[in-house]
Amino acid sequence: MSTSIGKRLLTGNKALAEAIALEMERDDHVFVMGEDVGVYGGIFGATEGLFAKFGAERVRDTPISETGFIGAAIGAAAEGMRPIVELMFVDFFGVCMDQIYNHMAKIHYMSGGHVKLPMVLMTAVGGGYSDAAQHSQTLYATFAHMPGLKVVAPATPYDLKGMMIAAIRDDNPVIFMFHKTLQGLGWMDQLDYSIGVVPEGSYTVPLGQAKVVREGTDVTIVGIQMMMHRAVEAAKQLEAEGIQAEVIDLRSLVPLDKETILDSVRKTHRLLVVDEDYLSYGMTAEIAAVVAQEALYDLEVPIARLAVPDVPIPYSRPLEQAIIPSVEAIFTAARQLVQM
Amino acid sequence: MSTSIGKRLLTGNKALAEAIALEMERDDHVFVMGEDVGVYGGIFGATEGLFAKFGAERVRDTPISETGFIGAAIGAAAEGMRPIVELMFVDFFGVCMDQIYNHMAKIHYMSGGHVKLPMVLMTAVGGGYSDAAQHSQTLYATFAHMPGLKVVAPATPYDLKGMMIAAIRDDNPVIFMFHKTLQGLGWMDQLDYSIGVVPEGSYTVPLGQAKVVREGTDVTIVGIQMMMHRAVEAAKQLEAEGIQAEVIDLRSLVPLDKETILDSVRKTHRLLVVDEDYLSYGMTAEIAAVVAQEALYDLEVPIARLAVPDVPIPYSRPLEQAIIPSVEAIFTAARQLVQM
Amino acid sequence: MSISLEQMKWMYATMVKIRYYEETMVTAYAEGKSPVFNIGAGPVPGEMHLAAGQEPAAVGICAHLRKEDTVTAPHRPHHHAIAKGVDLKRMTAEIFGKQSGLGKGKGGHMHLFDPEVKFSCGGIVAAGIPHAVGAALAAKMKKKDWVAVAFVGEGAANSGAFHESLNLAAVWKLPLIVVIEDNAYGISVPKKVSTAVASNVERAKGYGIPGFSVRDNDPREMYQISEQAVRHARNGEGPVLIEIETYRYLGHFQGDPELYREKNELNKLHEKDPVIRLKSLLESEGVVASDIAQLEAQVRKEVDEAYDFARKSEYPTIEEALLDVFE
Amino acid sequence: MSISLEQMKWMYATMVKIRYYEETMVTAYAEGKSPVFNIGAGPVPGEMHLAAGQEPAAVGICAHLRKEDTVTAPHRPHHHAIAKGVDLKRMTAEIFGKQSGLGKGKGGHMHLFDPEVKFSCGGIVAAGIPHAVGAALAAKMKKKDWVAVAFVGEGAANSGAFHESLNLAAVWKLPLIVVIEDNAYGISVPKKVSTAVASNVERAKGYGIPGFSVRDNDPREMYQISEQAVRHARNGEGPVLIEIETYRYLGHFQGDPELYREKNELNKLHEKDPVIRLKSLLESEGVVASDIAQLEAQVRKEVDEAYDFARKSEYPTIEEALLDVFE
Ligand SMILES: Cc1ncc(C[n+]2csc(CCOP(=O)(O)OP(=O)(O)O)c2C)c(N)n1
Ligand SMILES: Cc1ncc(C[n+]2csc(CCOP(=O)(O)OP(=O)(O)O)c2C)c(N)n1
Ligand SMILES: [Mg+2]
Ligand SMILES: [Mg+2]
Repeated sequence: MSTSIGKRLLTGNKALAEAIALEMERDDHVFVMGEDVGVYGGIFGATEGLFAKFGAERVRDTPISETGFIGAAIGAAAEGMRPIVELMFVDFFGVCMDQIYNHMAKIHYMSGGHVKLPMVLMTAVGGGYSDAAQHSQTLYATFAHMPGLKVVAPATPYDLKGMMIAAIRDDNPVIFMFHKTLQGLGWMDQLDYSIGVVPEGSYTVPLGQAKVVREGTDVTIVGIQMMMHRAVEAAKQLEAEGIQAEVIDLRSLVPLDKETILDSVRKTHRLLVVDEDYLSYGMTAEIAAVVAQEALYDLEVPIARLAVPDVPIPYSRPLEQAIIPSVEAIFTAARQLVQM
Repeated sequence: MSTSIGKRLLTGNKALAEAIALEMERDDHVFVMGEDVGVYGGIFGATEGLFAKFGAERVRDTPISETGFIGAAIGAAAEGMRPIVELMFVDFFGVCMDQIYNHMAKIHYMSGGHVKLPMVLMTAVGGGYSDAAQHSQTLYATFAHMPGLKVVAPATPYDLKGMMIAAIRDDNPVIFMFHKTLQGLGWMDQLDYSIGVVPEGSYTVPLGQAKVVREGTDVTIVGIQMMMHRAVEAAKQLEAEGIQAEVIDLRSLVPLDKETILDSVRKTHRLLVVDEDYLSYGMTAEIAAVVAQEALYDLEVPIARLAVPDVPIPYSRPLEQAIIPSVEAIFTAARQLVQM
Repeated sequence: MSISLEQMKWMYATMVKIRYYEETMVTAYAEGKSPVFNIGAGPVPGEMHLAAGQEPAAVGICAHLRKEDTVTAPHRPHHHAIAKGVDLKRMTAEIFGKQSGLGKGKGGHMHLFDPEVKFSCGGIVAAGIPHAVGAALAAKMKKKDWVAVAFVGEGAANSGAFHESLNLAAVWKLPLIVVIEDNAYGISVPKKVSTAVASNVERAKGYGIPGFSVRDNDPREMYQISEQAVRHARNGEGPVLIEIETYRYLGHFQGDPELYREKNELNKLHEKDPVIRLKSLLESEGVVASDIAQLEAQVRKEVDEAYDFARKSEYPTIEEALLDVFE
Repeated sequence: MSISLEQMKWMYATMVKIRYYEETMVTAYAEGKSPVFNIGAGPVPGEMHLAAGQEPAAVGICAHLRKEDTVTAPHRPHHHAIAKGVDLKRMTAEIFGKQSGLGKGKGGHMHLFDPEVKFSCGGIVAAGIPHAVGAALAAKMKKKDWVAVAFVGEGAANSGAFHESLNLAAVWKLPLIVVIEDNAYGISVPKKVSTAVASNVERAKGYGIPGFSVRDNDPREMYQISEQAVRHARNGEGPVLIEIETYRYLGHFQGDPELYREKNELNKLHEKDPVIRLKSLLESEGVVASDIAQLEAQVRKEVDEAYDFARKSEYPTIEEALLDVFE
């Protein structure tokens, strides 16, 4: 599906905004709503430049009324519009979860498939910059646990653009999580992987496909977004010790690409799952369970899980840095698995 | 802790209401809030008789304003009151999840332990009686995934009373889930296990302890609330086939009693987890993952999971009955494990 | 702003249809639930919220609506659905959990979706208001003169979704009409225990929008005020709030012990029955008894056929449970 | 309803303290963030919402509060915390993420909890209002004449929590005062883009409660109206709403490019600076310059000491991260 890849580099946020702009040009029904998505361009830049290009009618600043405007996106989608609605931080989900969980996720099913909700709810996730307990979560599993929503969390500018276009074109409701620190914003930590090659035109990256981002034979490390990048760093260090780690970028939580994970585990016989979400009842559990169900005999050692250890995200830098899995923690856990 | 067990039989709802009454008598700070908890006695009878006994000041009917009154319970708890607040159906959590997730669960931590929130949020869970997609969920994992809340789900009148008293006395916020069909209400399916022996006085059942409700050597079945009861039924049928199933009533999702589960699996070498919640990213995943981490070498066959197969709860009776794990489904899954 | 005879007849016939539909449902719902009432038993299991007595709200405004206008309704949705013209057979089949239902039996009585006439409802109090805001927004963005109507109970007016929706619709000047059916209770809780103001029309001021009050469940007044409200919205002048004082004859749901109200209250309400009142009006306009009887017979037949269709339809096969999660 | 000189001096000193606290924070926050601004760097990382210019709201009402009265504040909480008498050293240490902080460094600038003076705040818009309702309820149930004050921005008045809280407090006649600080913006969104009415005082009518408006960031008017409001609540007459027109001198958070407002706007606001206005008032009451200077010096010293304390305190050890989840 992808067009020929050029050499143009974009930050995550610009890749996202470009995806939305392309779709807004292509289809009149696409529009954007959310707090500060207009002149401000979205607090995390996901709508940068859209207001100037498309105006206040199609790039709508909303009151602080998440139930109201996310519900309105549902109502508009039911009428054939294709809204992209931004929930500024995923942490705010609790003020509007009823609209997301009971309506956005279920109406298609409850209507026997007769009502379609082609909408995207995009939201910023992730911590690491001392934004504390109410502004640093990822909540991957909270959303992935409910049937009826596709839940994706791309990690590179290329995927951000391609998966956003795919999400907008998808006739199902999609939760699109972007990681704040992977947006490549000028006022955040400058990470190499928040900038990447992004082709100019339209292309899609299918929702629901994990990607082996680094091949290896000794241990499989599954991660998503920031944890995937850290896993790749850890894999480089592991290589120095002669350990070949295979790293999988999950990309989608729902649909979950079990095959890519199982294939890898069948090859490496060792599994480490890394998550920036809370440990218990989270993504690491689901991946571990799938493997324990479907590839148990392929496992040579117990499954390892690394995630936020069931505490709210603390503000103080040393505490926060300690509870979000680091490159070192991933390295150590993976090495332990191999040396078992 | 428990006093001598008498022969008095109570339904689940009366056991609950009695627990609350005893604590309200003992401690002035305990009070109840919620929709229809007053004259009506709670839609599922959890506050039956309390209004007549304690009056409108301590048994407060609220407007349909879950964010308002659950938030108010938080504010009152911070001032030393011990509110019990009812969310009528767990399915409505989305209109007030911010108060639960960002405040009730986190304030103790964010305040460095200086603010205590001794409160109980009790809520009705469960389906099976055709109440459709927005009134039949359990959402066990949705709540268990967030740090900072104890999450319990007792299955018998004895435990309902003892765990409710323990929850009220606990200085931490507790999510107390009762299962509608285990309340023993006159207008619901009459199940034997919704009535049970309950001693008269005060006693507590500790939060965070699973219970082996049936011993066996061939396979471990972990369930909670209705699924535990169905597992016991299935175990009886399995016995007829010469299979000895050990059944564990989880009782608490948080804290999770890993040891009881691991001990059992180390004995039976086979694990089936059964859940009335959605399959993916749910309780079955967490239990499976814990075992795959900590008792992998004890497993003789892959772990099996049985839960609602990632669809909203359908209304139509045959559909709903098909997607909630039945005694037969548990029986078949367990037998399969043993015959593997 | 007078009502034509045609419109009055439509209103009367529709009210009779609703009333008869609900009465028939009382019986159908009770089937299989005796001698011991069990909410999960019988051909119509689950919760059942009926609207007998509340017909004026639905017909008074739907009389002014077109197929392209949107209606969202709450947990007590039959009168709105019928007044908006939802396919009666498929609606009834849905309530019976059948494959031929609007939602193939997956939705149930609180979850009726008929995109043909832009009708939907749901079981979460006040949650349908934002959906109507979205429909109104879609109409505006598509440059159509369609309106959206959200029905809610007076209890719903205390929830956050109500407030957020009205403010949003007002700042965006959307063609939204919120109709509050004040039937005096939210389940067992009387309005004065739940609501800080006697009339929710007071709240319209907080959004700078017109608010209207309809007293005493009067279908004609509801019709007339709705006409203004719909015109206002259709003309692009922004949202409107209407609160109608109405009557709930039955329990909150079937099986409600109703300990919170005196039986006497109900007798008084029945004395002012809106169906009877509208019938008198028709008579006073010179419509002869046989014509009225014919109207009544016609809608009863429709209702009977719908129930018949529902009963004769098949249940979905269990494989159906796994379909329609995604497109 | 006149202000005693003592009170005026307290207000002035507290306003100066707040202003100086915020100005010092501007500098402290900028440390380690140049030449490239990085929100996560420096001794004070994370978001930083400062309240310079908004002092009148906080001091005008806190002048009437006791230690036992509760205050809940939003994401922009320093002025409220200082006016309520939160321990300045531990507050600052918290903002620096230190073990000696109010929350052992786990909370941060948006999560300051000082149960000693019944102060709390949080990062979710409007979420503190229900907490104040609960505190007011607790006061009532304990038969105390304590009141609870919830501060929010004008943007918060459009959220569901605002509506539910006011209705709840009104039906239960609770001693709650909601103070809306109208600083004209919710981040980049001007009030008229977000709010359907010019004044949120209109909304008080929807709860049958008194609503007051304070114009032009006037500390004296805020003091006087607050006196009435607190008396009303303390007397058991139920909740009150106050909206004060105030000024936000700095960006929504530090680092805000502020493309949504003209710099000119700020100059106009500074001309009417409330600290300067209150100083003139003190002077006109005959307080001599040296006394004023002494007041100022005193509070500056307190602030400097607090920052000093914070800087010299230790970070928590990483084991601390796992504590305090449960009792
Ligand atoms: C958010 C939410 N809270 C509570 C309920 C439970 N509930 C269903 S109907 C109802 C009462 C609604 O009262 P009202 O809005 O007056 O409508 P009525 O039933 O009188 O038609 C309640 C509390 C719900 N469905 N959703
Ligand atoms: C529920 C919720 N939605 C959005 C946000 C993001 N946010 C933080 S402050 C703010 C603006 C608040 O505006 P206002 O209430 O006027 O307060 P001000 O910042 O002007 O003091 C927003 C949108 C949030 N914290 N919580
Ligand atoms: Mg009502
Ligand atoms: Mg503001």
